Amino acid sequence: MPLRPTPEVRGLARALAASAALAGLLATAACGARAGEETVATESCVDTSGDTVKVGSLNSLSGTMAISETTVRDAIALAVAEVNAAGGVQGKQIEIVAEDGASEPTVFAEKAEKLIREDCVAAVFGGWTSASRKAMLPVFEDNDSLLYYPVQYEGLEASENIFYTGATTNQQIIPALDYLAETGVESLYLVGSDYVFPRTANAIINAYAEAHGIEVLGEDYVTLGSTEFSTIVNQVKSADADAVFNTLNGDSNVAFFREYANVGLTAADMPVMSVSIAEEEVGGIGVENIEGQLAAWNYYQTVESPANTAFVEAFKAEYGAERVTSDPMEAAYNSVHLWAATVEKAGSFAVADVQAAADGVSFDSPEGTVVIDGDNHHVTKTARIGEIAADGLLYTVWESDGPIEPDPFLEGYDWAADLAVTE
Amino acid sequence: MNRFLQTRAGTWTGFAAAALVLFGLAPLLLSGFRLGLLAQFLCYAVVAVGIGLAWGRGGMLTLGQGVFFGMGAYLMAMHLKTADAEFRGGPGAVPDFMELAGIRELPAYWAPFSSPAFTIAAILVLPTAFAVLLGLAVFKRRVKGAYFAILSQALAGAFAILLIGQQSLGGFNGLSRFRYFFGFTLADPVNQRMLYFIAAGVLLSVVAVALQLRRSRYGELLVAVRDAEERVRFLGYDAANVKVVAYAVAALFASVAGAVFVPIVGIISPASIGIVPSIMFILGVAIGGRASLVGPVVGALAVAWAQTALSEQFPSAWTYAQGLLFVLVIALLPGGIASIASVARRFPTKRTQVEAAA
Amino acid sequence: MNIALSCKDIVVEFDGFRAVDGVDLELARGEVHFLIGPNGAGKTTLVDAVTGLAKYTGSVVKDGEELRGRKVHHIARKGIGRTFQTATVFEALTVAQNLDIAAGAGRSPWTLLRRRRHLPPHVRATMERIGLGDRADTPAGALAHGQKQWLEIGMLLVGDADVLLLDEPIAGMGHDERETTGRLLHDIAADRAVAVVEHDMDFMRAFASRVTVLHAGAVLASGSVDEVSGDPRVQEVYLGTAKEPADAATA
Amino acid sequence: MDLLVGQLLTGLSTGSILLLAALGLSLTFGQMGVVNMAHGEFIMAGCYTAYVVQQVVGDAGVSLLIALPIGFLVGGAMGLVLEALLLRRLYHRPLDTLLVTFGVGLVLQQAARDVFGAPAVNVSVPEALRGGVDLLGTTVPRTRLFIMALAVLAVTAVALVLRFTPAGRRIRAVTGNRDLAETAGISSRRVDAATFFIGSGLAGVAGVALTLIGSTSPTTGQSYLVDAFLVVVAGGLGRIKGAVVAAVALGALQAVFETYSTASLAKVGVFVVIVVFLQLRPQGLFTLRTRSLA
Repeated sequence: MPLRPTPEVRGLARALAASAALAGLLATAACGARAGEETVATESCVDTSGDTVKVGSLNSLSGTMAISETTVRDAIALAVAEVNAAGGVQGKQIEIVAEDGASEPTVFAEKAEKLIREDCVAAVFGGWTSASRKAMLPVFEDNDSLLYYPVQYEGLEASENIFYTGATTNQQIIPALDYLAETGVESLYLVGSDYVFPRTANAIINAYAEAHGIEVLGEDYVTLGSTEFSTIVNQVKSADADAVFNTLNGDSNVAFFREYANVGLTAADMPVMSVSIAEEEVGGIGVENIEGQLAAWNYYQTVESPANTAFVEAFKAEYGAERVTSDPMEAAYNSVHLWAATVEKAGSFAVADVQAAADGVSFDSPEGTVVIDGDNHHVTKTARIGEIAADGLLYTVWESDGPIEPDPFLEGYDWAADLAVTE
Repeated sequence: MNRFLQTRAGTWTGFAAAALVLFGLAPLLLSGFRLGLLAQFLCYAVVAVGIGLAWGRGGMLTLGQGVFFGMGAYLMAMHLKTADAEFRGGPGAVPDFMELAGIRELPAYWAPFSSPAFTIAAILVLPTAFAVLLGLAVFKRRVKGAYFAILSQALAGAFAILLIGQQSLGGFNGLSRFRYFFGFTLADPVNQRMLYFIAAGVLLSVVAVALQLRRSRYGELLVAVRDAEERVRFLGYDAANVKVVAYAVAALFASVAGAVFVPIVGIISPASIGIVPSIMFILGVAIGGRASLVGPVVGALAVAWAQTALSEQFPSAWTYAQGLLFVLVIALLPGGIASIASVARRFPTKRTQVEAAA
Repeated sequence: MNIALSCKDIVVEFDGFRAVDGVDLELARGEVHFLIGPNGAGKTTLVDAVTGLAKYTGSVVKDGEELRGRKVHHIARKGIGRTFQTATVFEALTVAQNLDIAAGAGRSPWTLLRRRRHLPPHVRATMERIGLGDRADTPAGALAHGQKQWLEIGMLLVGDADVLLLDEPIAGMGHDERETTGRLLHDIAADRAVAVVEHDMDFMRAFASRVTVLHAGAVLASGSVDEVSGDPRVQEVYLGTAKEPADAATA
Repeated sequence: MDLLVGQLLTGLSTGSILLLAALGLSLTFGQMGVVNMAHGEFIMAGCYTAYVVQQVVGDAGVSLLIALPIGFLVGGAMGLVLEALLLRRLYHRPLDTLLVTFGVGLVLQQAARDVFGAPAVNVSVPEALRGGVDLLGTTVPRTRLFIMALAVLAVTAVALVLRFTPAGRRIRAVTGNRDLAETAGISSRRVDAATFFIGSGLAGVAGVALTLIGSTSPTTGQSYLVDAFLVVVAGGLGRIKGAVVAAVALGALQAVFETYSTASLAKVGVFVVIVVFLQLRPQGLFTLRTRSLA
């Protein structure tokens, strides 16, 4: 504070006007392309002249999502090490530039831009939440670069610049419904966290239910991270549906399953089909609270295949015997191998060449052979229903007849016609 | 130095130096990506100036600035989405994310946002009016201090939850994928630089407004209310009105910052405006010096920069650092960086202590 | 007598306890009116009631206008000013700024949003009058205890209060400062009504024009210093217990 | 009718959880004016205490009974350290205590992440508390009945301590009038430390109990904190009685809102109700010291 009245700055209004004018002047002087005009494309700065080529690994290492995404980071690192051990890509060793998305969409966008523009990576692997993917999408499109996204998601998206190696809805949710219908389920109760994936999933479930004569007895959402389930579980109990379809996320699952078990509901009376509970989450919920419940994924650690045996062994050798492998980890692991195979096929690291060569590229992955669909940039995947066993692992109780073609906009399902508009 | 800066010539020199750095040096020295990052940080700094006014000068610890930041951001994002949709599909077209969510008709409350003028007016008026109403409701009833802080924090939590539930506002994913900004292609690096200049201009203007408010009689009155609200009331002032003005101005600043933030960063989602982001706004202000004018700006920039620079190498160390910064700065250096000079000059007069302690 | 403020049958109740129980009081311009009484007699509570801080029944009329139920700042604008037991000034602001704020309750928003170019003349004059003429740029927090109390009185003066309710204005002052304060009170009482809540009997004897003694929330006696001192009931409940006035002062 | 009874029960059980989380806050915030944002992390520390004890002891029932007093000591000790190292110098700056303790909370959270790992850990529910009891047409899990009982016990214990022990009387004296109590020879320093010990200890107890129904992860405490503060704000300054009423009212409100709208809107609804409530009863929320406004 001034100790005595100081001379007045009479022209503060003028100062304001001056800075505004200055900003305006510079802004207009610096005008770029307007809507509809051709933009000067940003030149890719990827350097392929040396012995190495860089790729980005962008995962949340801090914040609420770190728990899940660090596992994906490990899987990416494992795959890169394997590719390097096998002689690299186009004879070049791959070097990982790791970044922290900090569980915030804006940070994902910022770091993606840094990886592309400052580190000049040939491709980026990572992302988990849909929010982080949506935040990164324009960055990859504007800078014409590539993202490999490894998590099952709500579908309804297909970007030239993203390869989706996790399941879309017709590879996870619809098979789960098929399975429930096969086992005689005639009524469902839907419980989910309040965000895009559960809402989209439940829209699909409602449409499916209507077409297949299944009654939906209730649909409840809780805020992300909520741990108060007494009202909802009581409503579930009194609704007495044949099964519950659970799209809750994170810690909410812990509170939900504890409450569920405590009011006396069991997998035998009212099974819960979950789409976000993998090997990693079972420990926190407590096996005794969730034993016998169902999950829908494409991969479990217990899948029996030579490729998976090798994957699990390699992973445990690298990161410790107590670690488990899960679906998103496997999809991330696949994504690195798929990228490497595509680059080999294209004979080039250039984005356009990779995009052009992608169709039909395949990899013998732990879950079975996956093949890239060049039209929508998703991959074929085998759907599996798993049951949670006393050892905390999930065991396949049902699997689809071979890999399912990806259909992110559900164009192949008549009952889904009203759900989404094709882009 | 301080004395000089308080003279008219000093003020102009300060502004000229800041303008030189922001408009001259930074664009010259920084790559396009780094400049974009700086533009984002400048938005945080704008919020910080408002917090400095409300908290440092007015004693209102607003733990809910994310609400106003979010309002400005969402209002701007709504315009960008409708404009994009119109550009592709003609008037009344539905933005892409709504199509995906199965919304076929543009909701009525979206329609006016196709107008740029309406959008800008809304960004300036809506959050400010909301702050005035809320401020009157709270301050007239003499809810203050920690109670106010907790209420404002709960408000930020409630607001984020409300937004997550609104599918017609993008829900948890928020709004993203903007192509044009008032007709300019956002992908063009030249236009990105233009956005940076806008952010810099906004920051300078906001600092100028805050400076005038501080030096005016109102600024003295605000400090008086902060230090002894009841005394002010017994002098015949309605102290609540005094507080409402500062609160509303801080809300306005945050809203404008949010509006500029959206085209720069390309996304706004509830994750950027909830309880934790709101309290993180405070960290920069506390470090820089809550009661000073430039302190909050410097603090906000420093914290944002440190976060970017440190978090990638040491994600866990950064969380510790954040926590310890809160503890050490506020417990030991309540005047922030701005007070180091006076502390070092072994000049810890009552004045600085009192100001800092408020 | 020129009555400035008239209180009738004031009752203040806290959770069933009557802190002020039917007090009538008139304050006249030109008088320094002392309110005395033992701790808990209801002196400060009475001041709280008049200034709008405590809810009460009864009536407070200033210049023909009923003040009950008005808000604190409305009552202050009607020209009723008060000080507090602990001097309450704006410690971060200078003496000049303190007084300028106190003088400005009626300023327009436009004036408020501009800078103060120079001190209004009556503010400067008051600053001289309270003996702080050379301390204009001193932060109020750096003033001596007694100076803060003078500043607080000065703040009421520049705000054009003509009923001043002063709560222990000489608490903690030395002898000389008390004398100065006493003379200041008489000086300002020339065209104002001044009420002083005080424990210090010597000070009261020296400067009171009129004394009202409160006991257990009610008026025990009222009149000149001599009348009150001679009242046996007063001696019994109050003065009688305080053989040494200094005890009362520090109680 | 059944629905109404069900909601009432849900409200009671939600309310008792809120109350357990808020009771310690009501002491430290209401009676000392310290806004302890690390209270949530003290609750989290209680959760991990239950986890560690169970790892050592094995039997879920025995370990729960042992963990409750240990949780109290762990929470209390953390509170004592916090009070002695930091808060003591900040008593006249309540807003600063808020920010400082927020920083402490961040550090504790990250420490928990580094020690116990980011994934939630499992604390098993004792056999005796599994399953539910049919009450008035709805099933109430035994764990919730246990928490209700614990909440009643904790409130009673706090009330008794405040009323009948010398330490409690001193706490009440300092709350009532700090200066007067000091002149009466009560060391407000020691009383503050004692208050903080008890308040933080209650957070530890709450943490142990909450492992029965919720998850145990580094962010566990955060999810309870804002609601707990709202309970204290709505309940009024330093009033244990107010906190009890507010907790149950907010719990019931939440349950009713949740039944008739979505859980998300319920949160917003509760906030609106509190702001409106403040309009009607602001005097429940602040006390003005009339003799001195400094």
